[in-house]
Amino acid sequence: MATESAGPLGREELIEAYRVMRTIRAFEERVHTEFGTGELPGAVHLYAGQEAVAAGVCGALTEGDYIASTHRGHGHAIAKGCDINAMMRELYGKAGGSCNGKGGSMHIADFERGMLGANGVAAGGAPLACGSALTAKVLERPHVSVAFVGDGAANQGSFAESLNLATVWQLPVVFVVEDNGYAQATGTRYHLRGLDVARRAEAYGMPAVVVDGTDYFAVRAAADEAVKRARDGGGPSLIECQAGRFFGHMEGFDQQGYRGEGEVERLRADADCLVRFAAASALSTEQLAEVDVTVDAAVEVAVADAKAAPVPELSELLTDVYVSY
Amino acid sequence: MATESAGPLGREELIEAYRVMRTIRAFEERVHTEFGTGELPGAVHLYAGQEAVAAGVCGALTEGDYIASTHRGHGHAIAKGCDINAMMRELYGKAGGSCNGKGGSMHIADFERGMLGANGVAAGGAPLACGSALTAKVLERPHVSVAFVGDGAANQGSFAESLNLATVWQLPVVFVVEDNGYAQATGTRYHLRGLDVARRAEAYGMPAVVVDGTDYFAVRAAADEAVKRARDGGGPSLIECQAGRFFGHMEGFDQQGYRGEGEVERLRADADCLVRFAAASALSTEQLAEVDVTVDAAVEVAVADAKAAPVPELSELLTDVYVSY
Amino acid sequence: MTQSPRVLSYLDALNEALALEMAADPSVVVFGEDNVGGHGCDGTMGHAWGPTRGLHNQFPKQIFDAPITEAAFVGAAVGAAATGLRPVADLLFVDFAGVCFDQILNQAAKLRYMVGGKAKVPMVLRAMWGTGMRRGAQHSQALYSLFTHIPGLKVVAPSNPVDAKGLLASAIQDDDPVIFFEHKLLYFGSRGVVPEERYTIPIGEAKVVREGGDVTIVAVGRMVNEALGAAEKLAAEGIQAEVIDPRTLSPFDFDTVYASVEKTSRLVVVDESSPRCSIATDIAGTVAENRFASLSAAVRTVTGPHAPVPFSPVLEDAFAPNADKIVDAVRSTLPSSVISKAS
Amino acid sequence: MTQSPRVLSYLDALNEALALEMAADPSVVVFGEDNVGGHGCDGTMGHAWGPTRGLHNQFPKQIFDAPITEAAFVGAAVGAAATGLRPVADLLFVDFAGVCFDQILNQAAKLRYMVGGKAKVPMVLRAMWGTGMRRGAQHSQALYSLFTHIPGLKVVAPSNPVDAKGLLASAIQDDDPVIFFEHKLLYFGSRGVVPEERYTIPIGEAKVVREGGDVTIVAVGRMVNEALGAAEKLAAEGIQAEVIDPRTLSPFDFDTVYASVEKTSRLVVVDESSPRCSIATDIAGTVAENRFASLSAAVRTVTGPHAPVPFSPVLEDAFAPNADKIVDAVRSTLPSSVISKAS
Ligand SMILES: Cc1ncc(C[n+]2csc(CCOP(=O)(O)OP(=O)(O)O)c2C)c(N)n1
Ligand SMILES: Cc1ncc(C[n+]2csc(CCOP(=O)(O)OP(=O)(O)O)c2C)c(N)n1
Ligand SMILES: [Mg+2]
Ligand SMILES: [Mg+2]
Repeated sequence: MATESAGPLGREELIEAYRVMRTIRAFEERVHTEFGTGELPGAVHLYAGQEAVAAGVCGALTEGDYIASTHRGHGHAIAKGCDINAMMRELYGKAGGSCNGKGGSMHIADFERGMLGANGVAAGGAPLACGSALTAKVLERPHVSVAFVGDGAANQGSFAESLNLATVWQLPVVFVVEDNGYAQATGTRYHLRGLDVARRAEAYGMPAVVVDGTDYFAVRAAADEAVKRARDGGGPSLIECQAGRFFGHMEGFDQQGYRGEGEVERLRADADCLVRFAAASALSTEQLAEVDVTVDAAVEVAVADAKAAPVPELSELLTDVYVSY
Repeated sequence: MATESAGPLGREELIEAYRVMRTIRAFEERVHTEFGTGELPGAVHLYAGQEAVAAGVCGALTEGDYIASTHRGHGHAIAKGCDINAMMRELYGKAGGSCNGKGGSMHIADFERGMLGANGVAAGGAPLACGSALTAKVLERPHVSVAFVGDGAANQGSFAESLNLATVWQLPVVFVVEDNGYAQATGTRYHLRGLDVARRAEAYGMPAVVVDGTDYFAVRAAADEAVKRARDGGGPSLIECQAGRFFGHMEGFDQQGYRGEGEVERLRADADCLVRFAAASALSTEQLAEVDVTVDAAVEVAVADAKAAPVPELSELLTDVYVSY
Repeated sequence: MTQSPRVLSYLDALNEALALEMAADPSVVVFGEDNVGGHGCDGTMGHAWGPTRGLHNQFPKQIFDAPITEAAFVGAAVGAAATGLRPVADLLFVDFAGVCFDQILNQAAKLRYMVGGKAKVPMVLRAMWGTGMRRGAQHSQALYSLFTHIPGLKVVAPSNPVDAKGLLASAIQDDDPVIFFEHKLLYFGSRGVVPEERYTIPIGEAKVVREGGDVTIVAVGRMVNEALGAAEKLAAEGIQAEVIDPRTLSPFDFDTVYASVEKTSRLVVVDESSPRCSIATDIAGTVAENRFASLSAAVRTVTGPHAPVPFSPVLEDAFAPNADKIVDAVRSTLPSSVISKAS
Repeated sequence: MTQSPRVLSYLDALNEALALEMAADPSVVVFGEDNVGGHGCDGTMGHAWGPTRGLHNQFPKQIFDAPITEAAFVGAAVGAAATGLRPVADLLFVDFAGVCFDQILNQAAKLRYMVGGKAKVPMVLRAMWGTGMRRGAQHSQALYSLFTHIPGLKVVAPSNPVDAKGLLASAIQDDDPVIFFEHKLLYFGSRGVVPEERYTIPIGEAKVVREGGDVTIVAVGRMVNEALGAAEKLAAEGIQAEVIDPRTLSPFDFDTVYASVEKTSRLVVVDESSPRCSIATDIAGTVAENRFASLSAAVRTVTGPHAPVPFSPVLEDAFAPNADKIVDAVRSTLPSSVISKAS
């Protein structure tokens, strides 16, 4: 495991990293509250607790790089620079949403920012990221692709095939496995038999590391290395990040009774990536507080805007099926 | 790698092992000749060269055990005790074939002998073998299941998922990967990057070994161990067997131009499992010759019988779609 | 039954069927992701959400969780079925058939035929389907048309708790592979008096859920209720619609539809899926082939559009057919004299 | 063209289309298992068997082999298409769609819609289909009905070399995902005069391949030739059949079929796949809905049976429709007076 260290990041970068993580947290906590009122439709999977993974990985990327996300995609989208107003509108199914309201939480995308989309199918993003990596390779562009995959989704065949394809084609892709301990209510002790997914990647012939996913700096260091390798033509890598989720699998779905006694409380108390980051980053209380205020206000705006936004035109039902038909 | 040794097998067992391998060889060589005449229809993938794998693995099994096979399934079927007359009829699409002529080479099966079928889909047998292993486990029967999978098919997602499912459910199943160096014209150096599939199985949490697939005794020893483990409730294992195929990928399909200069000749000269077996087994020339004569005669009978057999009734087109509909 | 009638949800009716079949036959095994409901990291178990909730208490050896490996566990269901079990595998959303489609298309459906009848595959694949839950394009499909196209499969789609329980029992007892469609809006939205005892409803028998002489409406799954709603509205105009719930899509009880069309001479088919190569055009085309002479008007299909299912509630609500659209379709089959008389 | 006409096989026509499109656009990439034809263990390359044979010599950077990972490489085609390439992925047999069906159903088909039109997926998935090669149940299916059912996909199935070349070019240039069906018996069995230059044939346009006023026959892929054979036989009896090759199944050129049925008042649809929820019932049902008044007889479908494809040649030959069965179907649409007059 890489160890915690603020490393070579400058102050601006540190503040930006905190802003990203803090935005994800505020966004998710607020969505949780809003869902509770019954007004927010759909299947919403919250990312709170795992922020350092999205922020650490996307911190290593440029705007032209690609990410392919999961059903739990808000954090990845925010870290890749997606507009939270458009995202919030998307969650509410409103016009002006990231996908004009037609995708919802599970399909938020922003191709202009290299966010290829959340995905409703487990490991659905892995082959897509191989594809955007292929584009970069064939067109000789310097872009790297990242596929986020959950611990449970790592058992999907399409994920294993993607590891193989990426090594055979030597694609500039980084697989990021987010081990949050569960696939729905099923623990990794059962579905992975407690084993690291990283070992599988090695067996396919790519370098792989396991890092503490609540440690921004550890994630970032691993990502910097893997992204550099990919960008330099060194092929794929895998990073396995361990970080628990604070909420249930899906809003309104589970009571988390499958979790250990006090498990979530312990996570919030001892494994909060924001707290750990604040301590390790040596940013001042004022610097942090300034970000907090801006972020909270921005999320407030996003919610108000989304609620006030119009619903899509009914004609939207039939558009965008094809470019031409 | 396990080393060559006749080990603890008695003479009857040795003769039986030779009979099985010799039958496969004679069957395949003859099918090759018959295909050349243009009379034999269909997609026929010959097993010659890999006989020690089927024989060694199935030698470790009882009648009640199951095997799930591949598109290159004749050898597995013969080793599991299927009737070569019925098999040959099947190849010709005749009444009385293993599948009444409705399956063909790629679907030869014999459920009474635990042969769950060749399979036209790469790695198609792996999930099926997990299923028969589940049957044994749930009904508390002492049966073990074997899934044969080619090197190329080992890249299929369904195979990776089967490894995972077998470990999670601790199924009495043995995965046998037959590395014959190629998937069609694509070499393992390319599609596996020269890596052992065994490492993947270990990453999923099961014991795995690599053995020389032209060495009956090495295969048999590995199979005995893995089958015993499975039968004793110790869960799944994987055996990777390396043995080249003598013929092309499929009859009438390829000219083998993708193979190295003299590669096939070297295989036949230096890596013929029958020759190696004969030498290591210490069976006498007479004992071997007796088997040779019987086997050749049996194959002759099978071909004559198959050619003379009637085609299926036209009504068969519509039967066996369902038990009831 | 002399006791006061017992009302069950569609979800609980399915749960009861699973329990009764497991109790009656130890070779019935049930598995899928979170079918038990998790083996939490500290071993805590039993948080299933759907129709399998709580079953592990009674049947600890017959129900278990699977990792997210649909290709492996659906394929394992085929292998298990062919060797002595009666597996009931759970796909969760039918949309996930995509990741295990080979197991359905090429293994389950064809095994018996390919081996010349020398094996059978008594398995059930349960799956949630349909629009209305704001789940977006990858969690809202119907897809039964795909399975109906495939020889070797049986396809069942009950519209109410009584049928759900009886048809699931039949599916489990059936010797062929059955894809069992559970409309997610019916889980809690459909309730009915369900007999407590074990019973079956035959696969392949449609049900005339409302009699009428003017037009035949065939509707699938949740659309049965919409069709009944349409029939009410039409009745107010003096138009008597006969509503048929096929219940099973493969085999399909065309005889019941034919008999109705011979009486009414008009056919409207209501199907929540997209139109092309759908169950709607299938029924329309087959009736036009085999009962052309009975038809006095063009057949009408009422389906979702040729589009994925949108997320936004306002758009999703416009996707599926509803009673009003059905009423319009019925009107279009009637001579204008009848309609003007009615309105 | 002033030179003597050049005859190409269907297979070579496809090869030429791939070459011309790769040459014209460096973002066109071609991959699949053995599309180059192997990286032999000593590095020997280039033993592709099918339409991609030899292309790596001219386009070493644009064509490459994939391991047996259809889910990964078809999914990669989606991701590549959405980010700037025009991938042409090769499934080999369409039956293998089973192992990557999610990539087709839930990713390729839906991506554009799910993101509100902010991406496009210009990819082609090539696949061999059809009966006749004695390949058994898992290598002989049609399956185009499944893809036609799925909104977001285009489905093309040319019946001859000229169309094959022009439609493959269109498919590659098209901005939507196209499933491209190549009938394996046509590869060598269908030859024709094919222009050397780069050209396209529009997706979505049917072709009237034979004119006639008595009955409309719509036939798909290899069945076009059988339909033409039937038309010859019928012509000998004085019955003039109009034969339509839809060429594209989604979008479907219903207008051309409607126009023909308005003229002939009779429709026979010929489809090599199984009947339920097929392109055959789709066309039959849609015509019965939209041109009921034009029909003077029941629509007729001529399809394979509701069964997997058997291996045994004698059984396989009985599976697919042929000219005789089409003739019978046509006769059944005609008034008995016409038939008795004719025979
Ligand atoms: C192929 C497939 N199977 C099942 C599901 C249903 N499902 C949605 S999320 C989920 C659990 C995923 O677990 P994990 O990958 O660990 O991600 P996490 O939810 O923990 O972020 C499941 C089973 C799905 N979306 N896709
Ligand atoms: C899912 C799938 N993809 C592609 C094929 C086509 N195919 C048949 S055999 C074969 C090569 C298999 O190679 P391997 O697994 O090494 O077995 P071998 O032929 O060497 O015995 C391929 C690609 C298939 N049958 N199934
Ligand atoms: Mg997880
Ligand atoms: Mg091989």
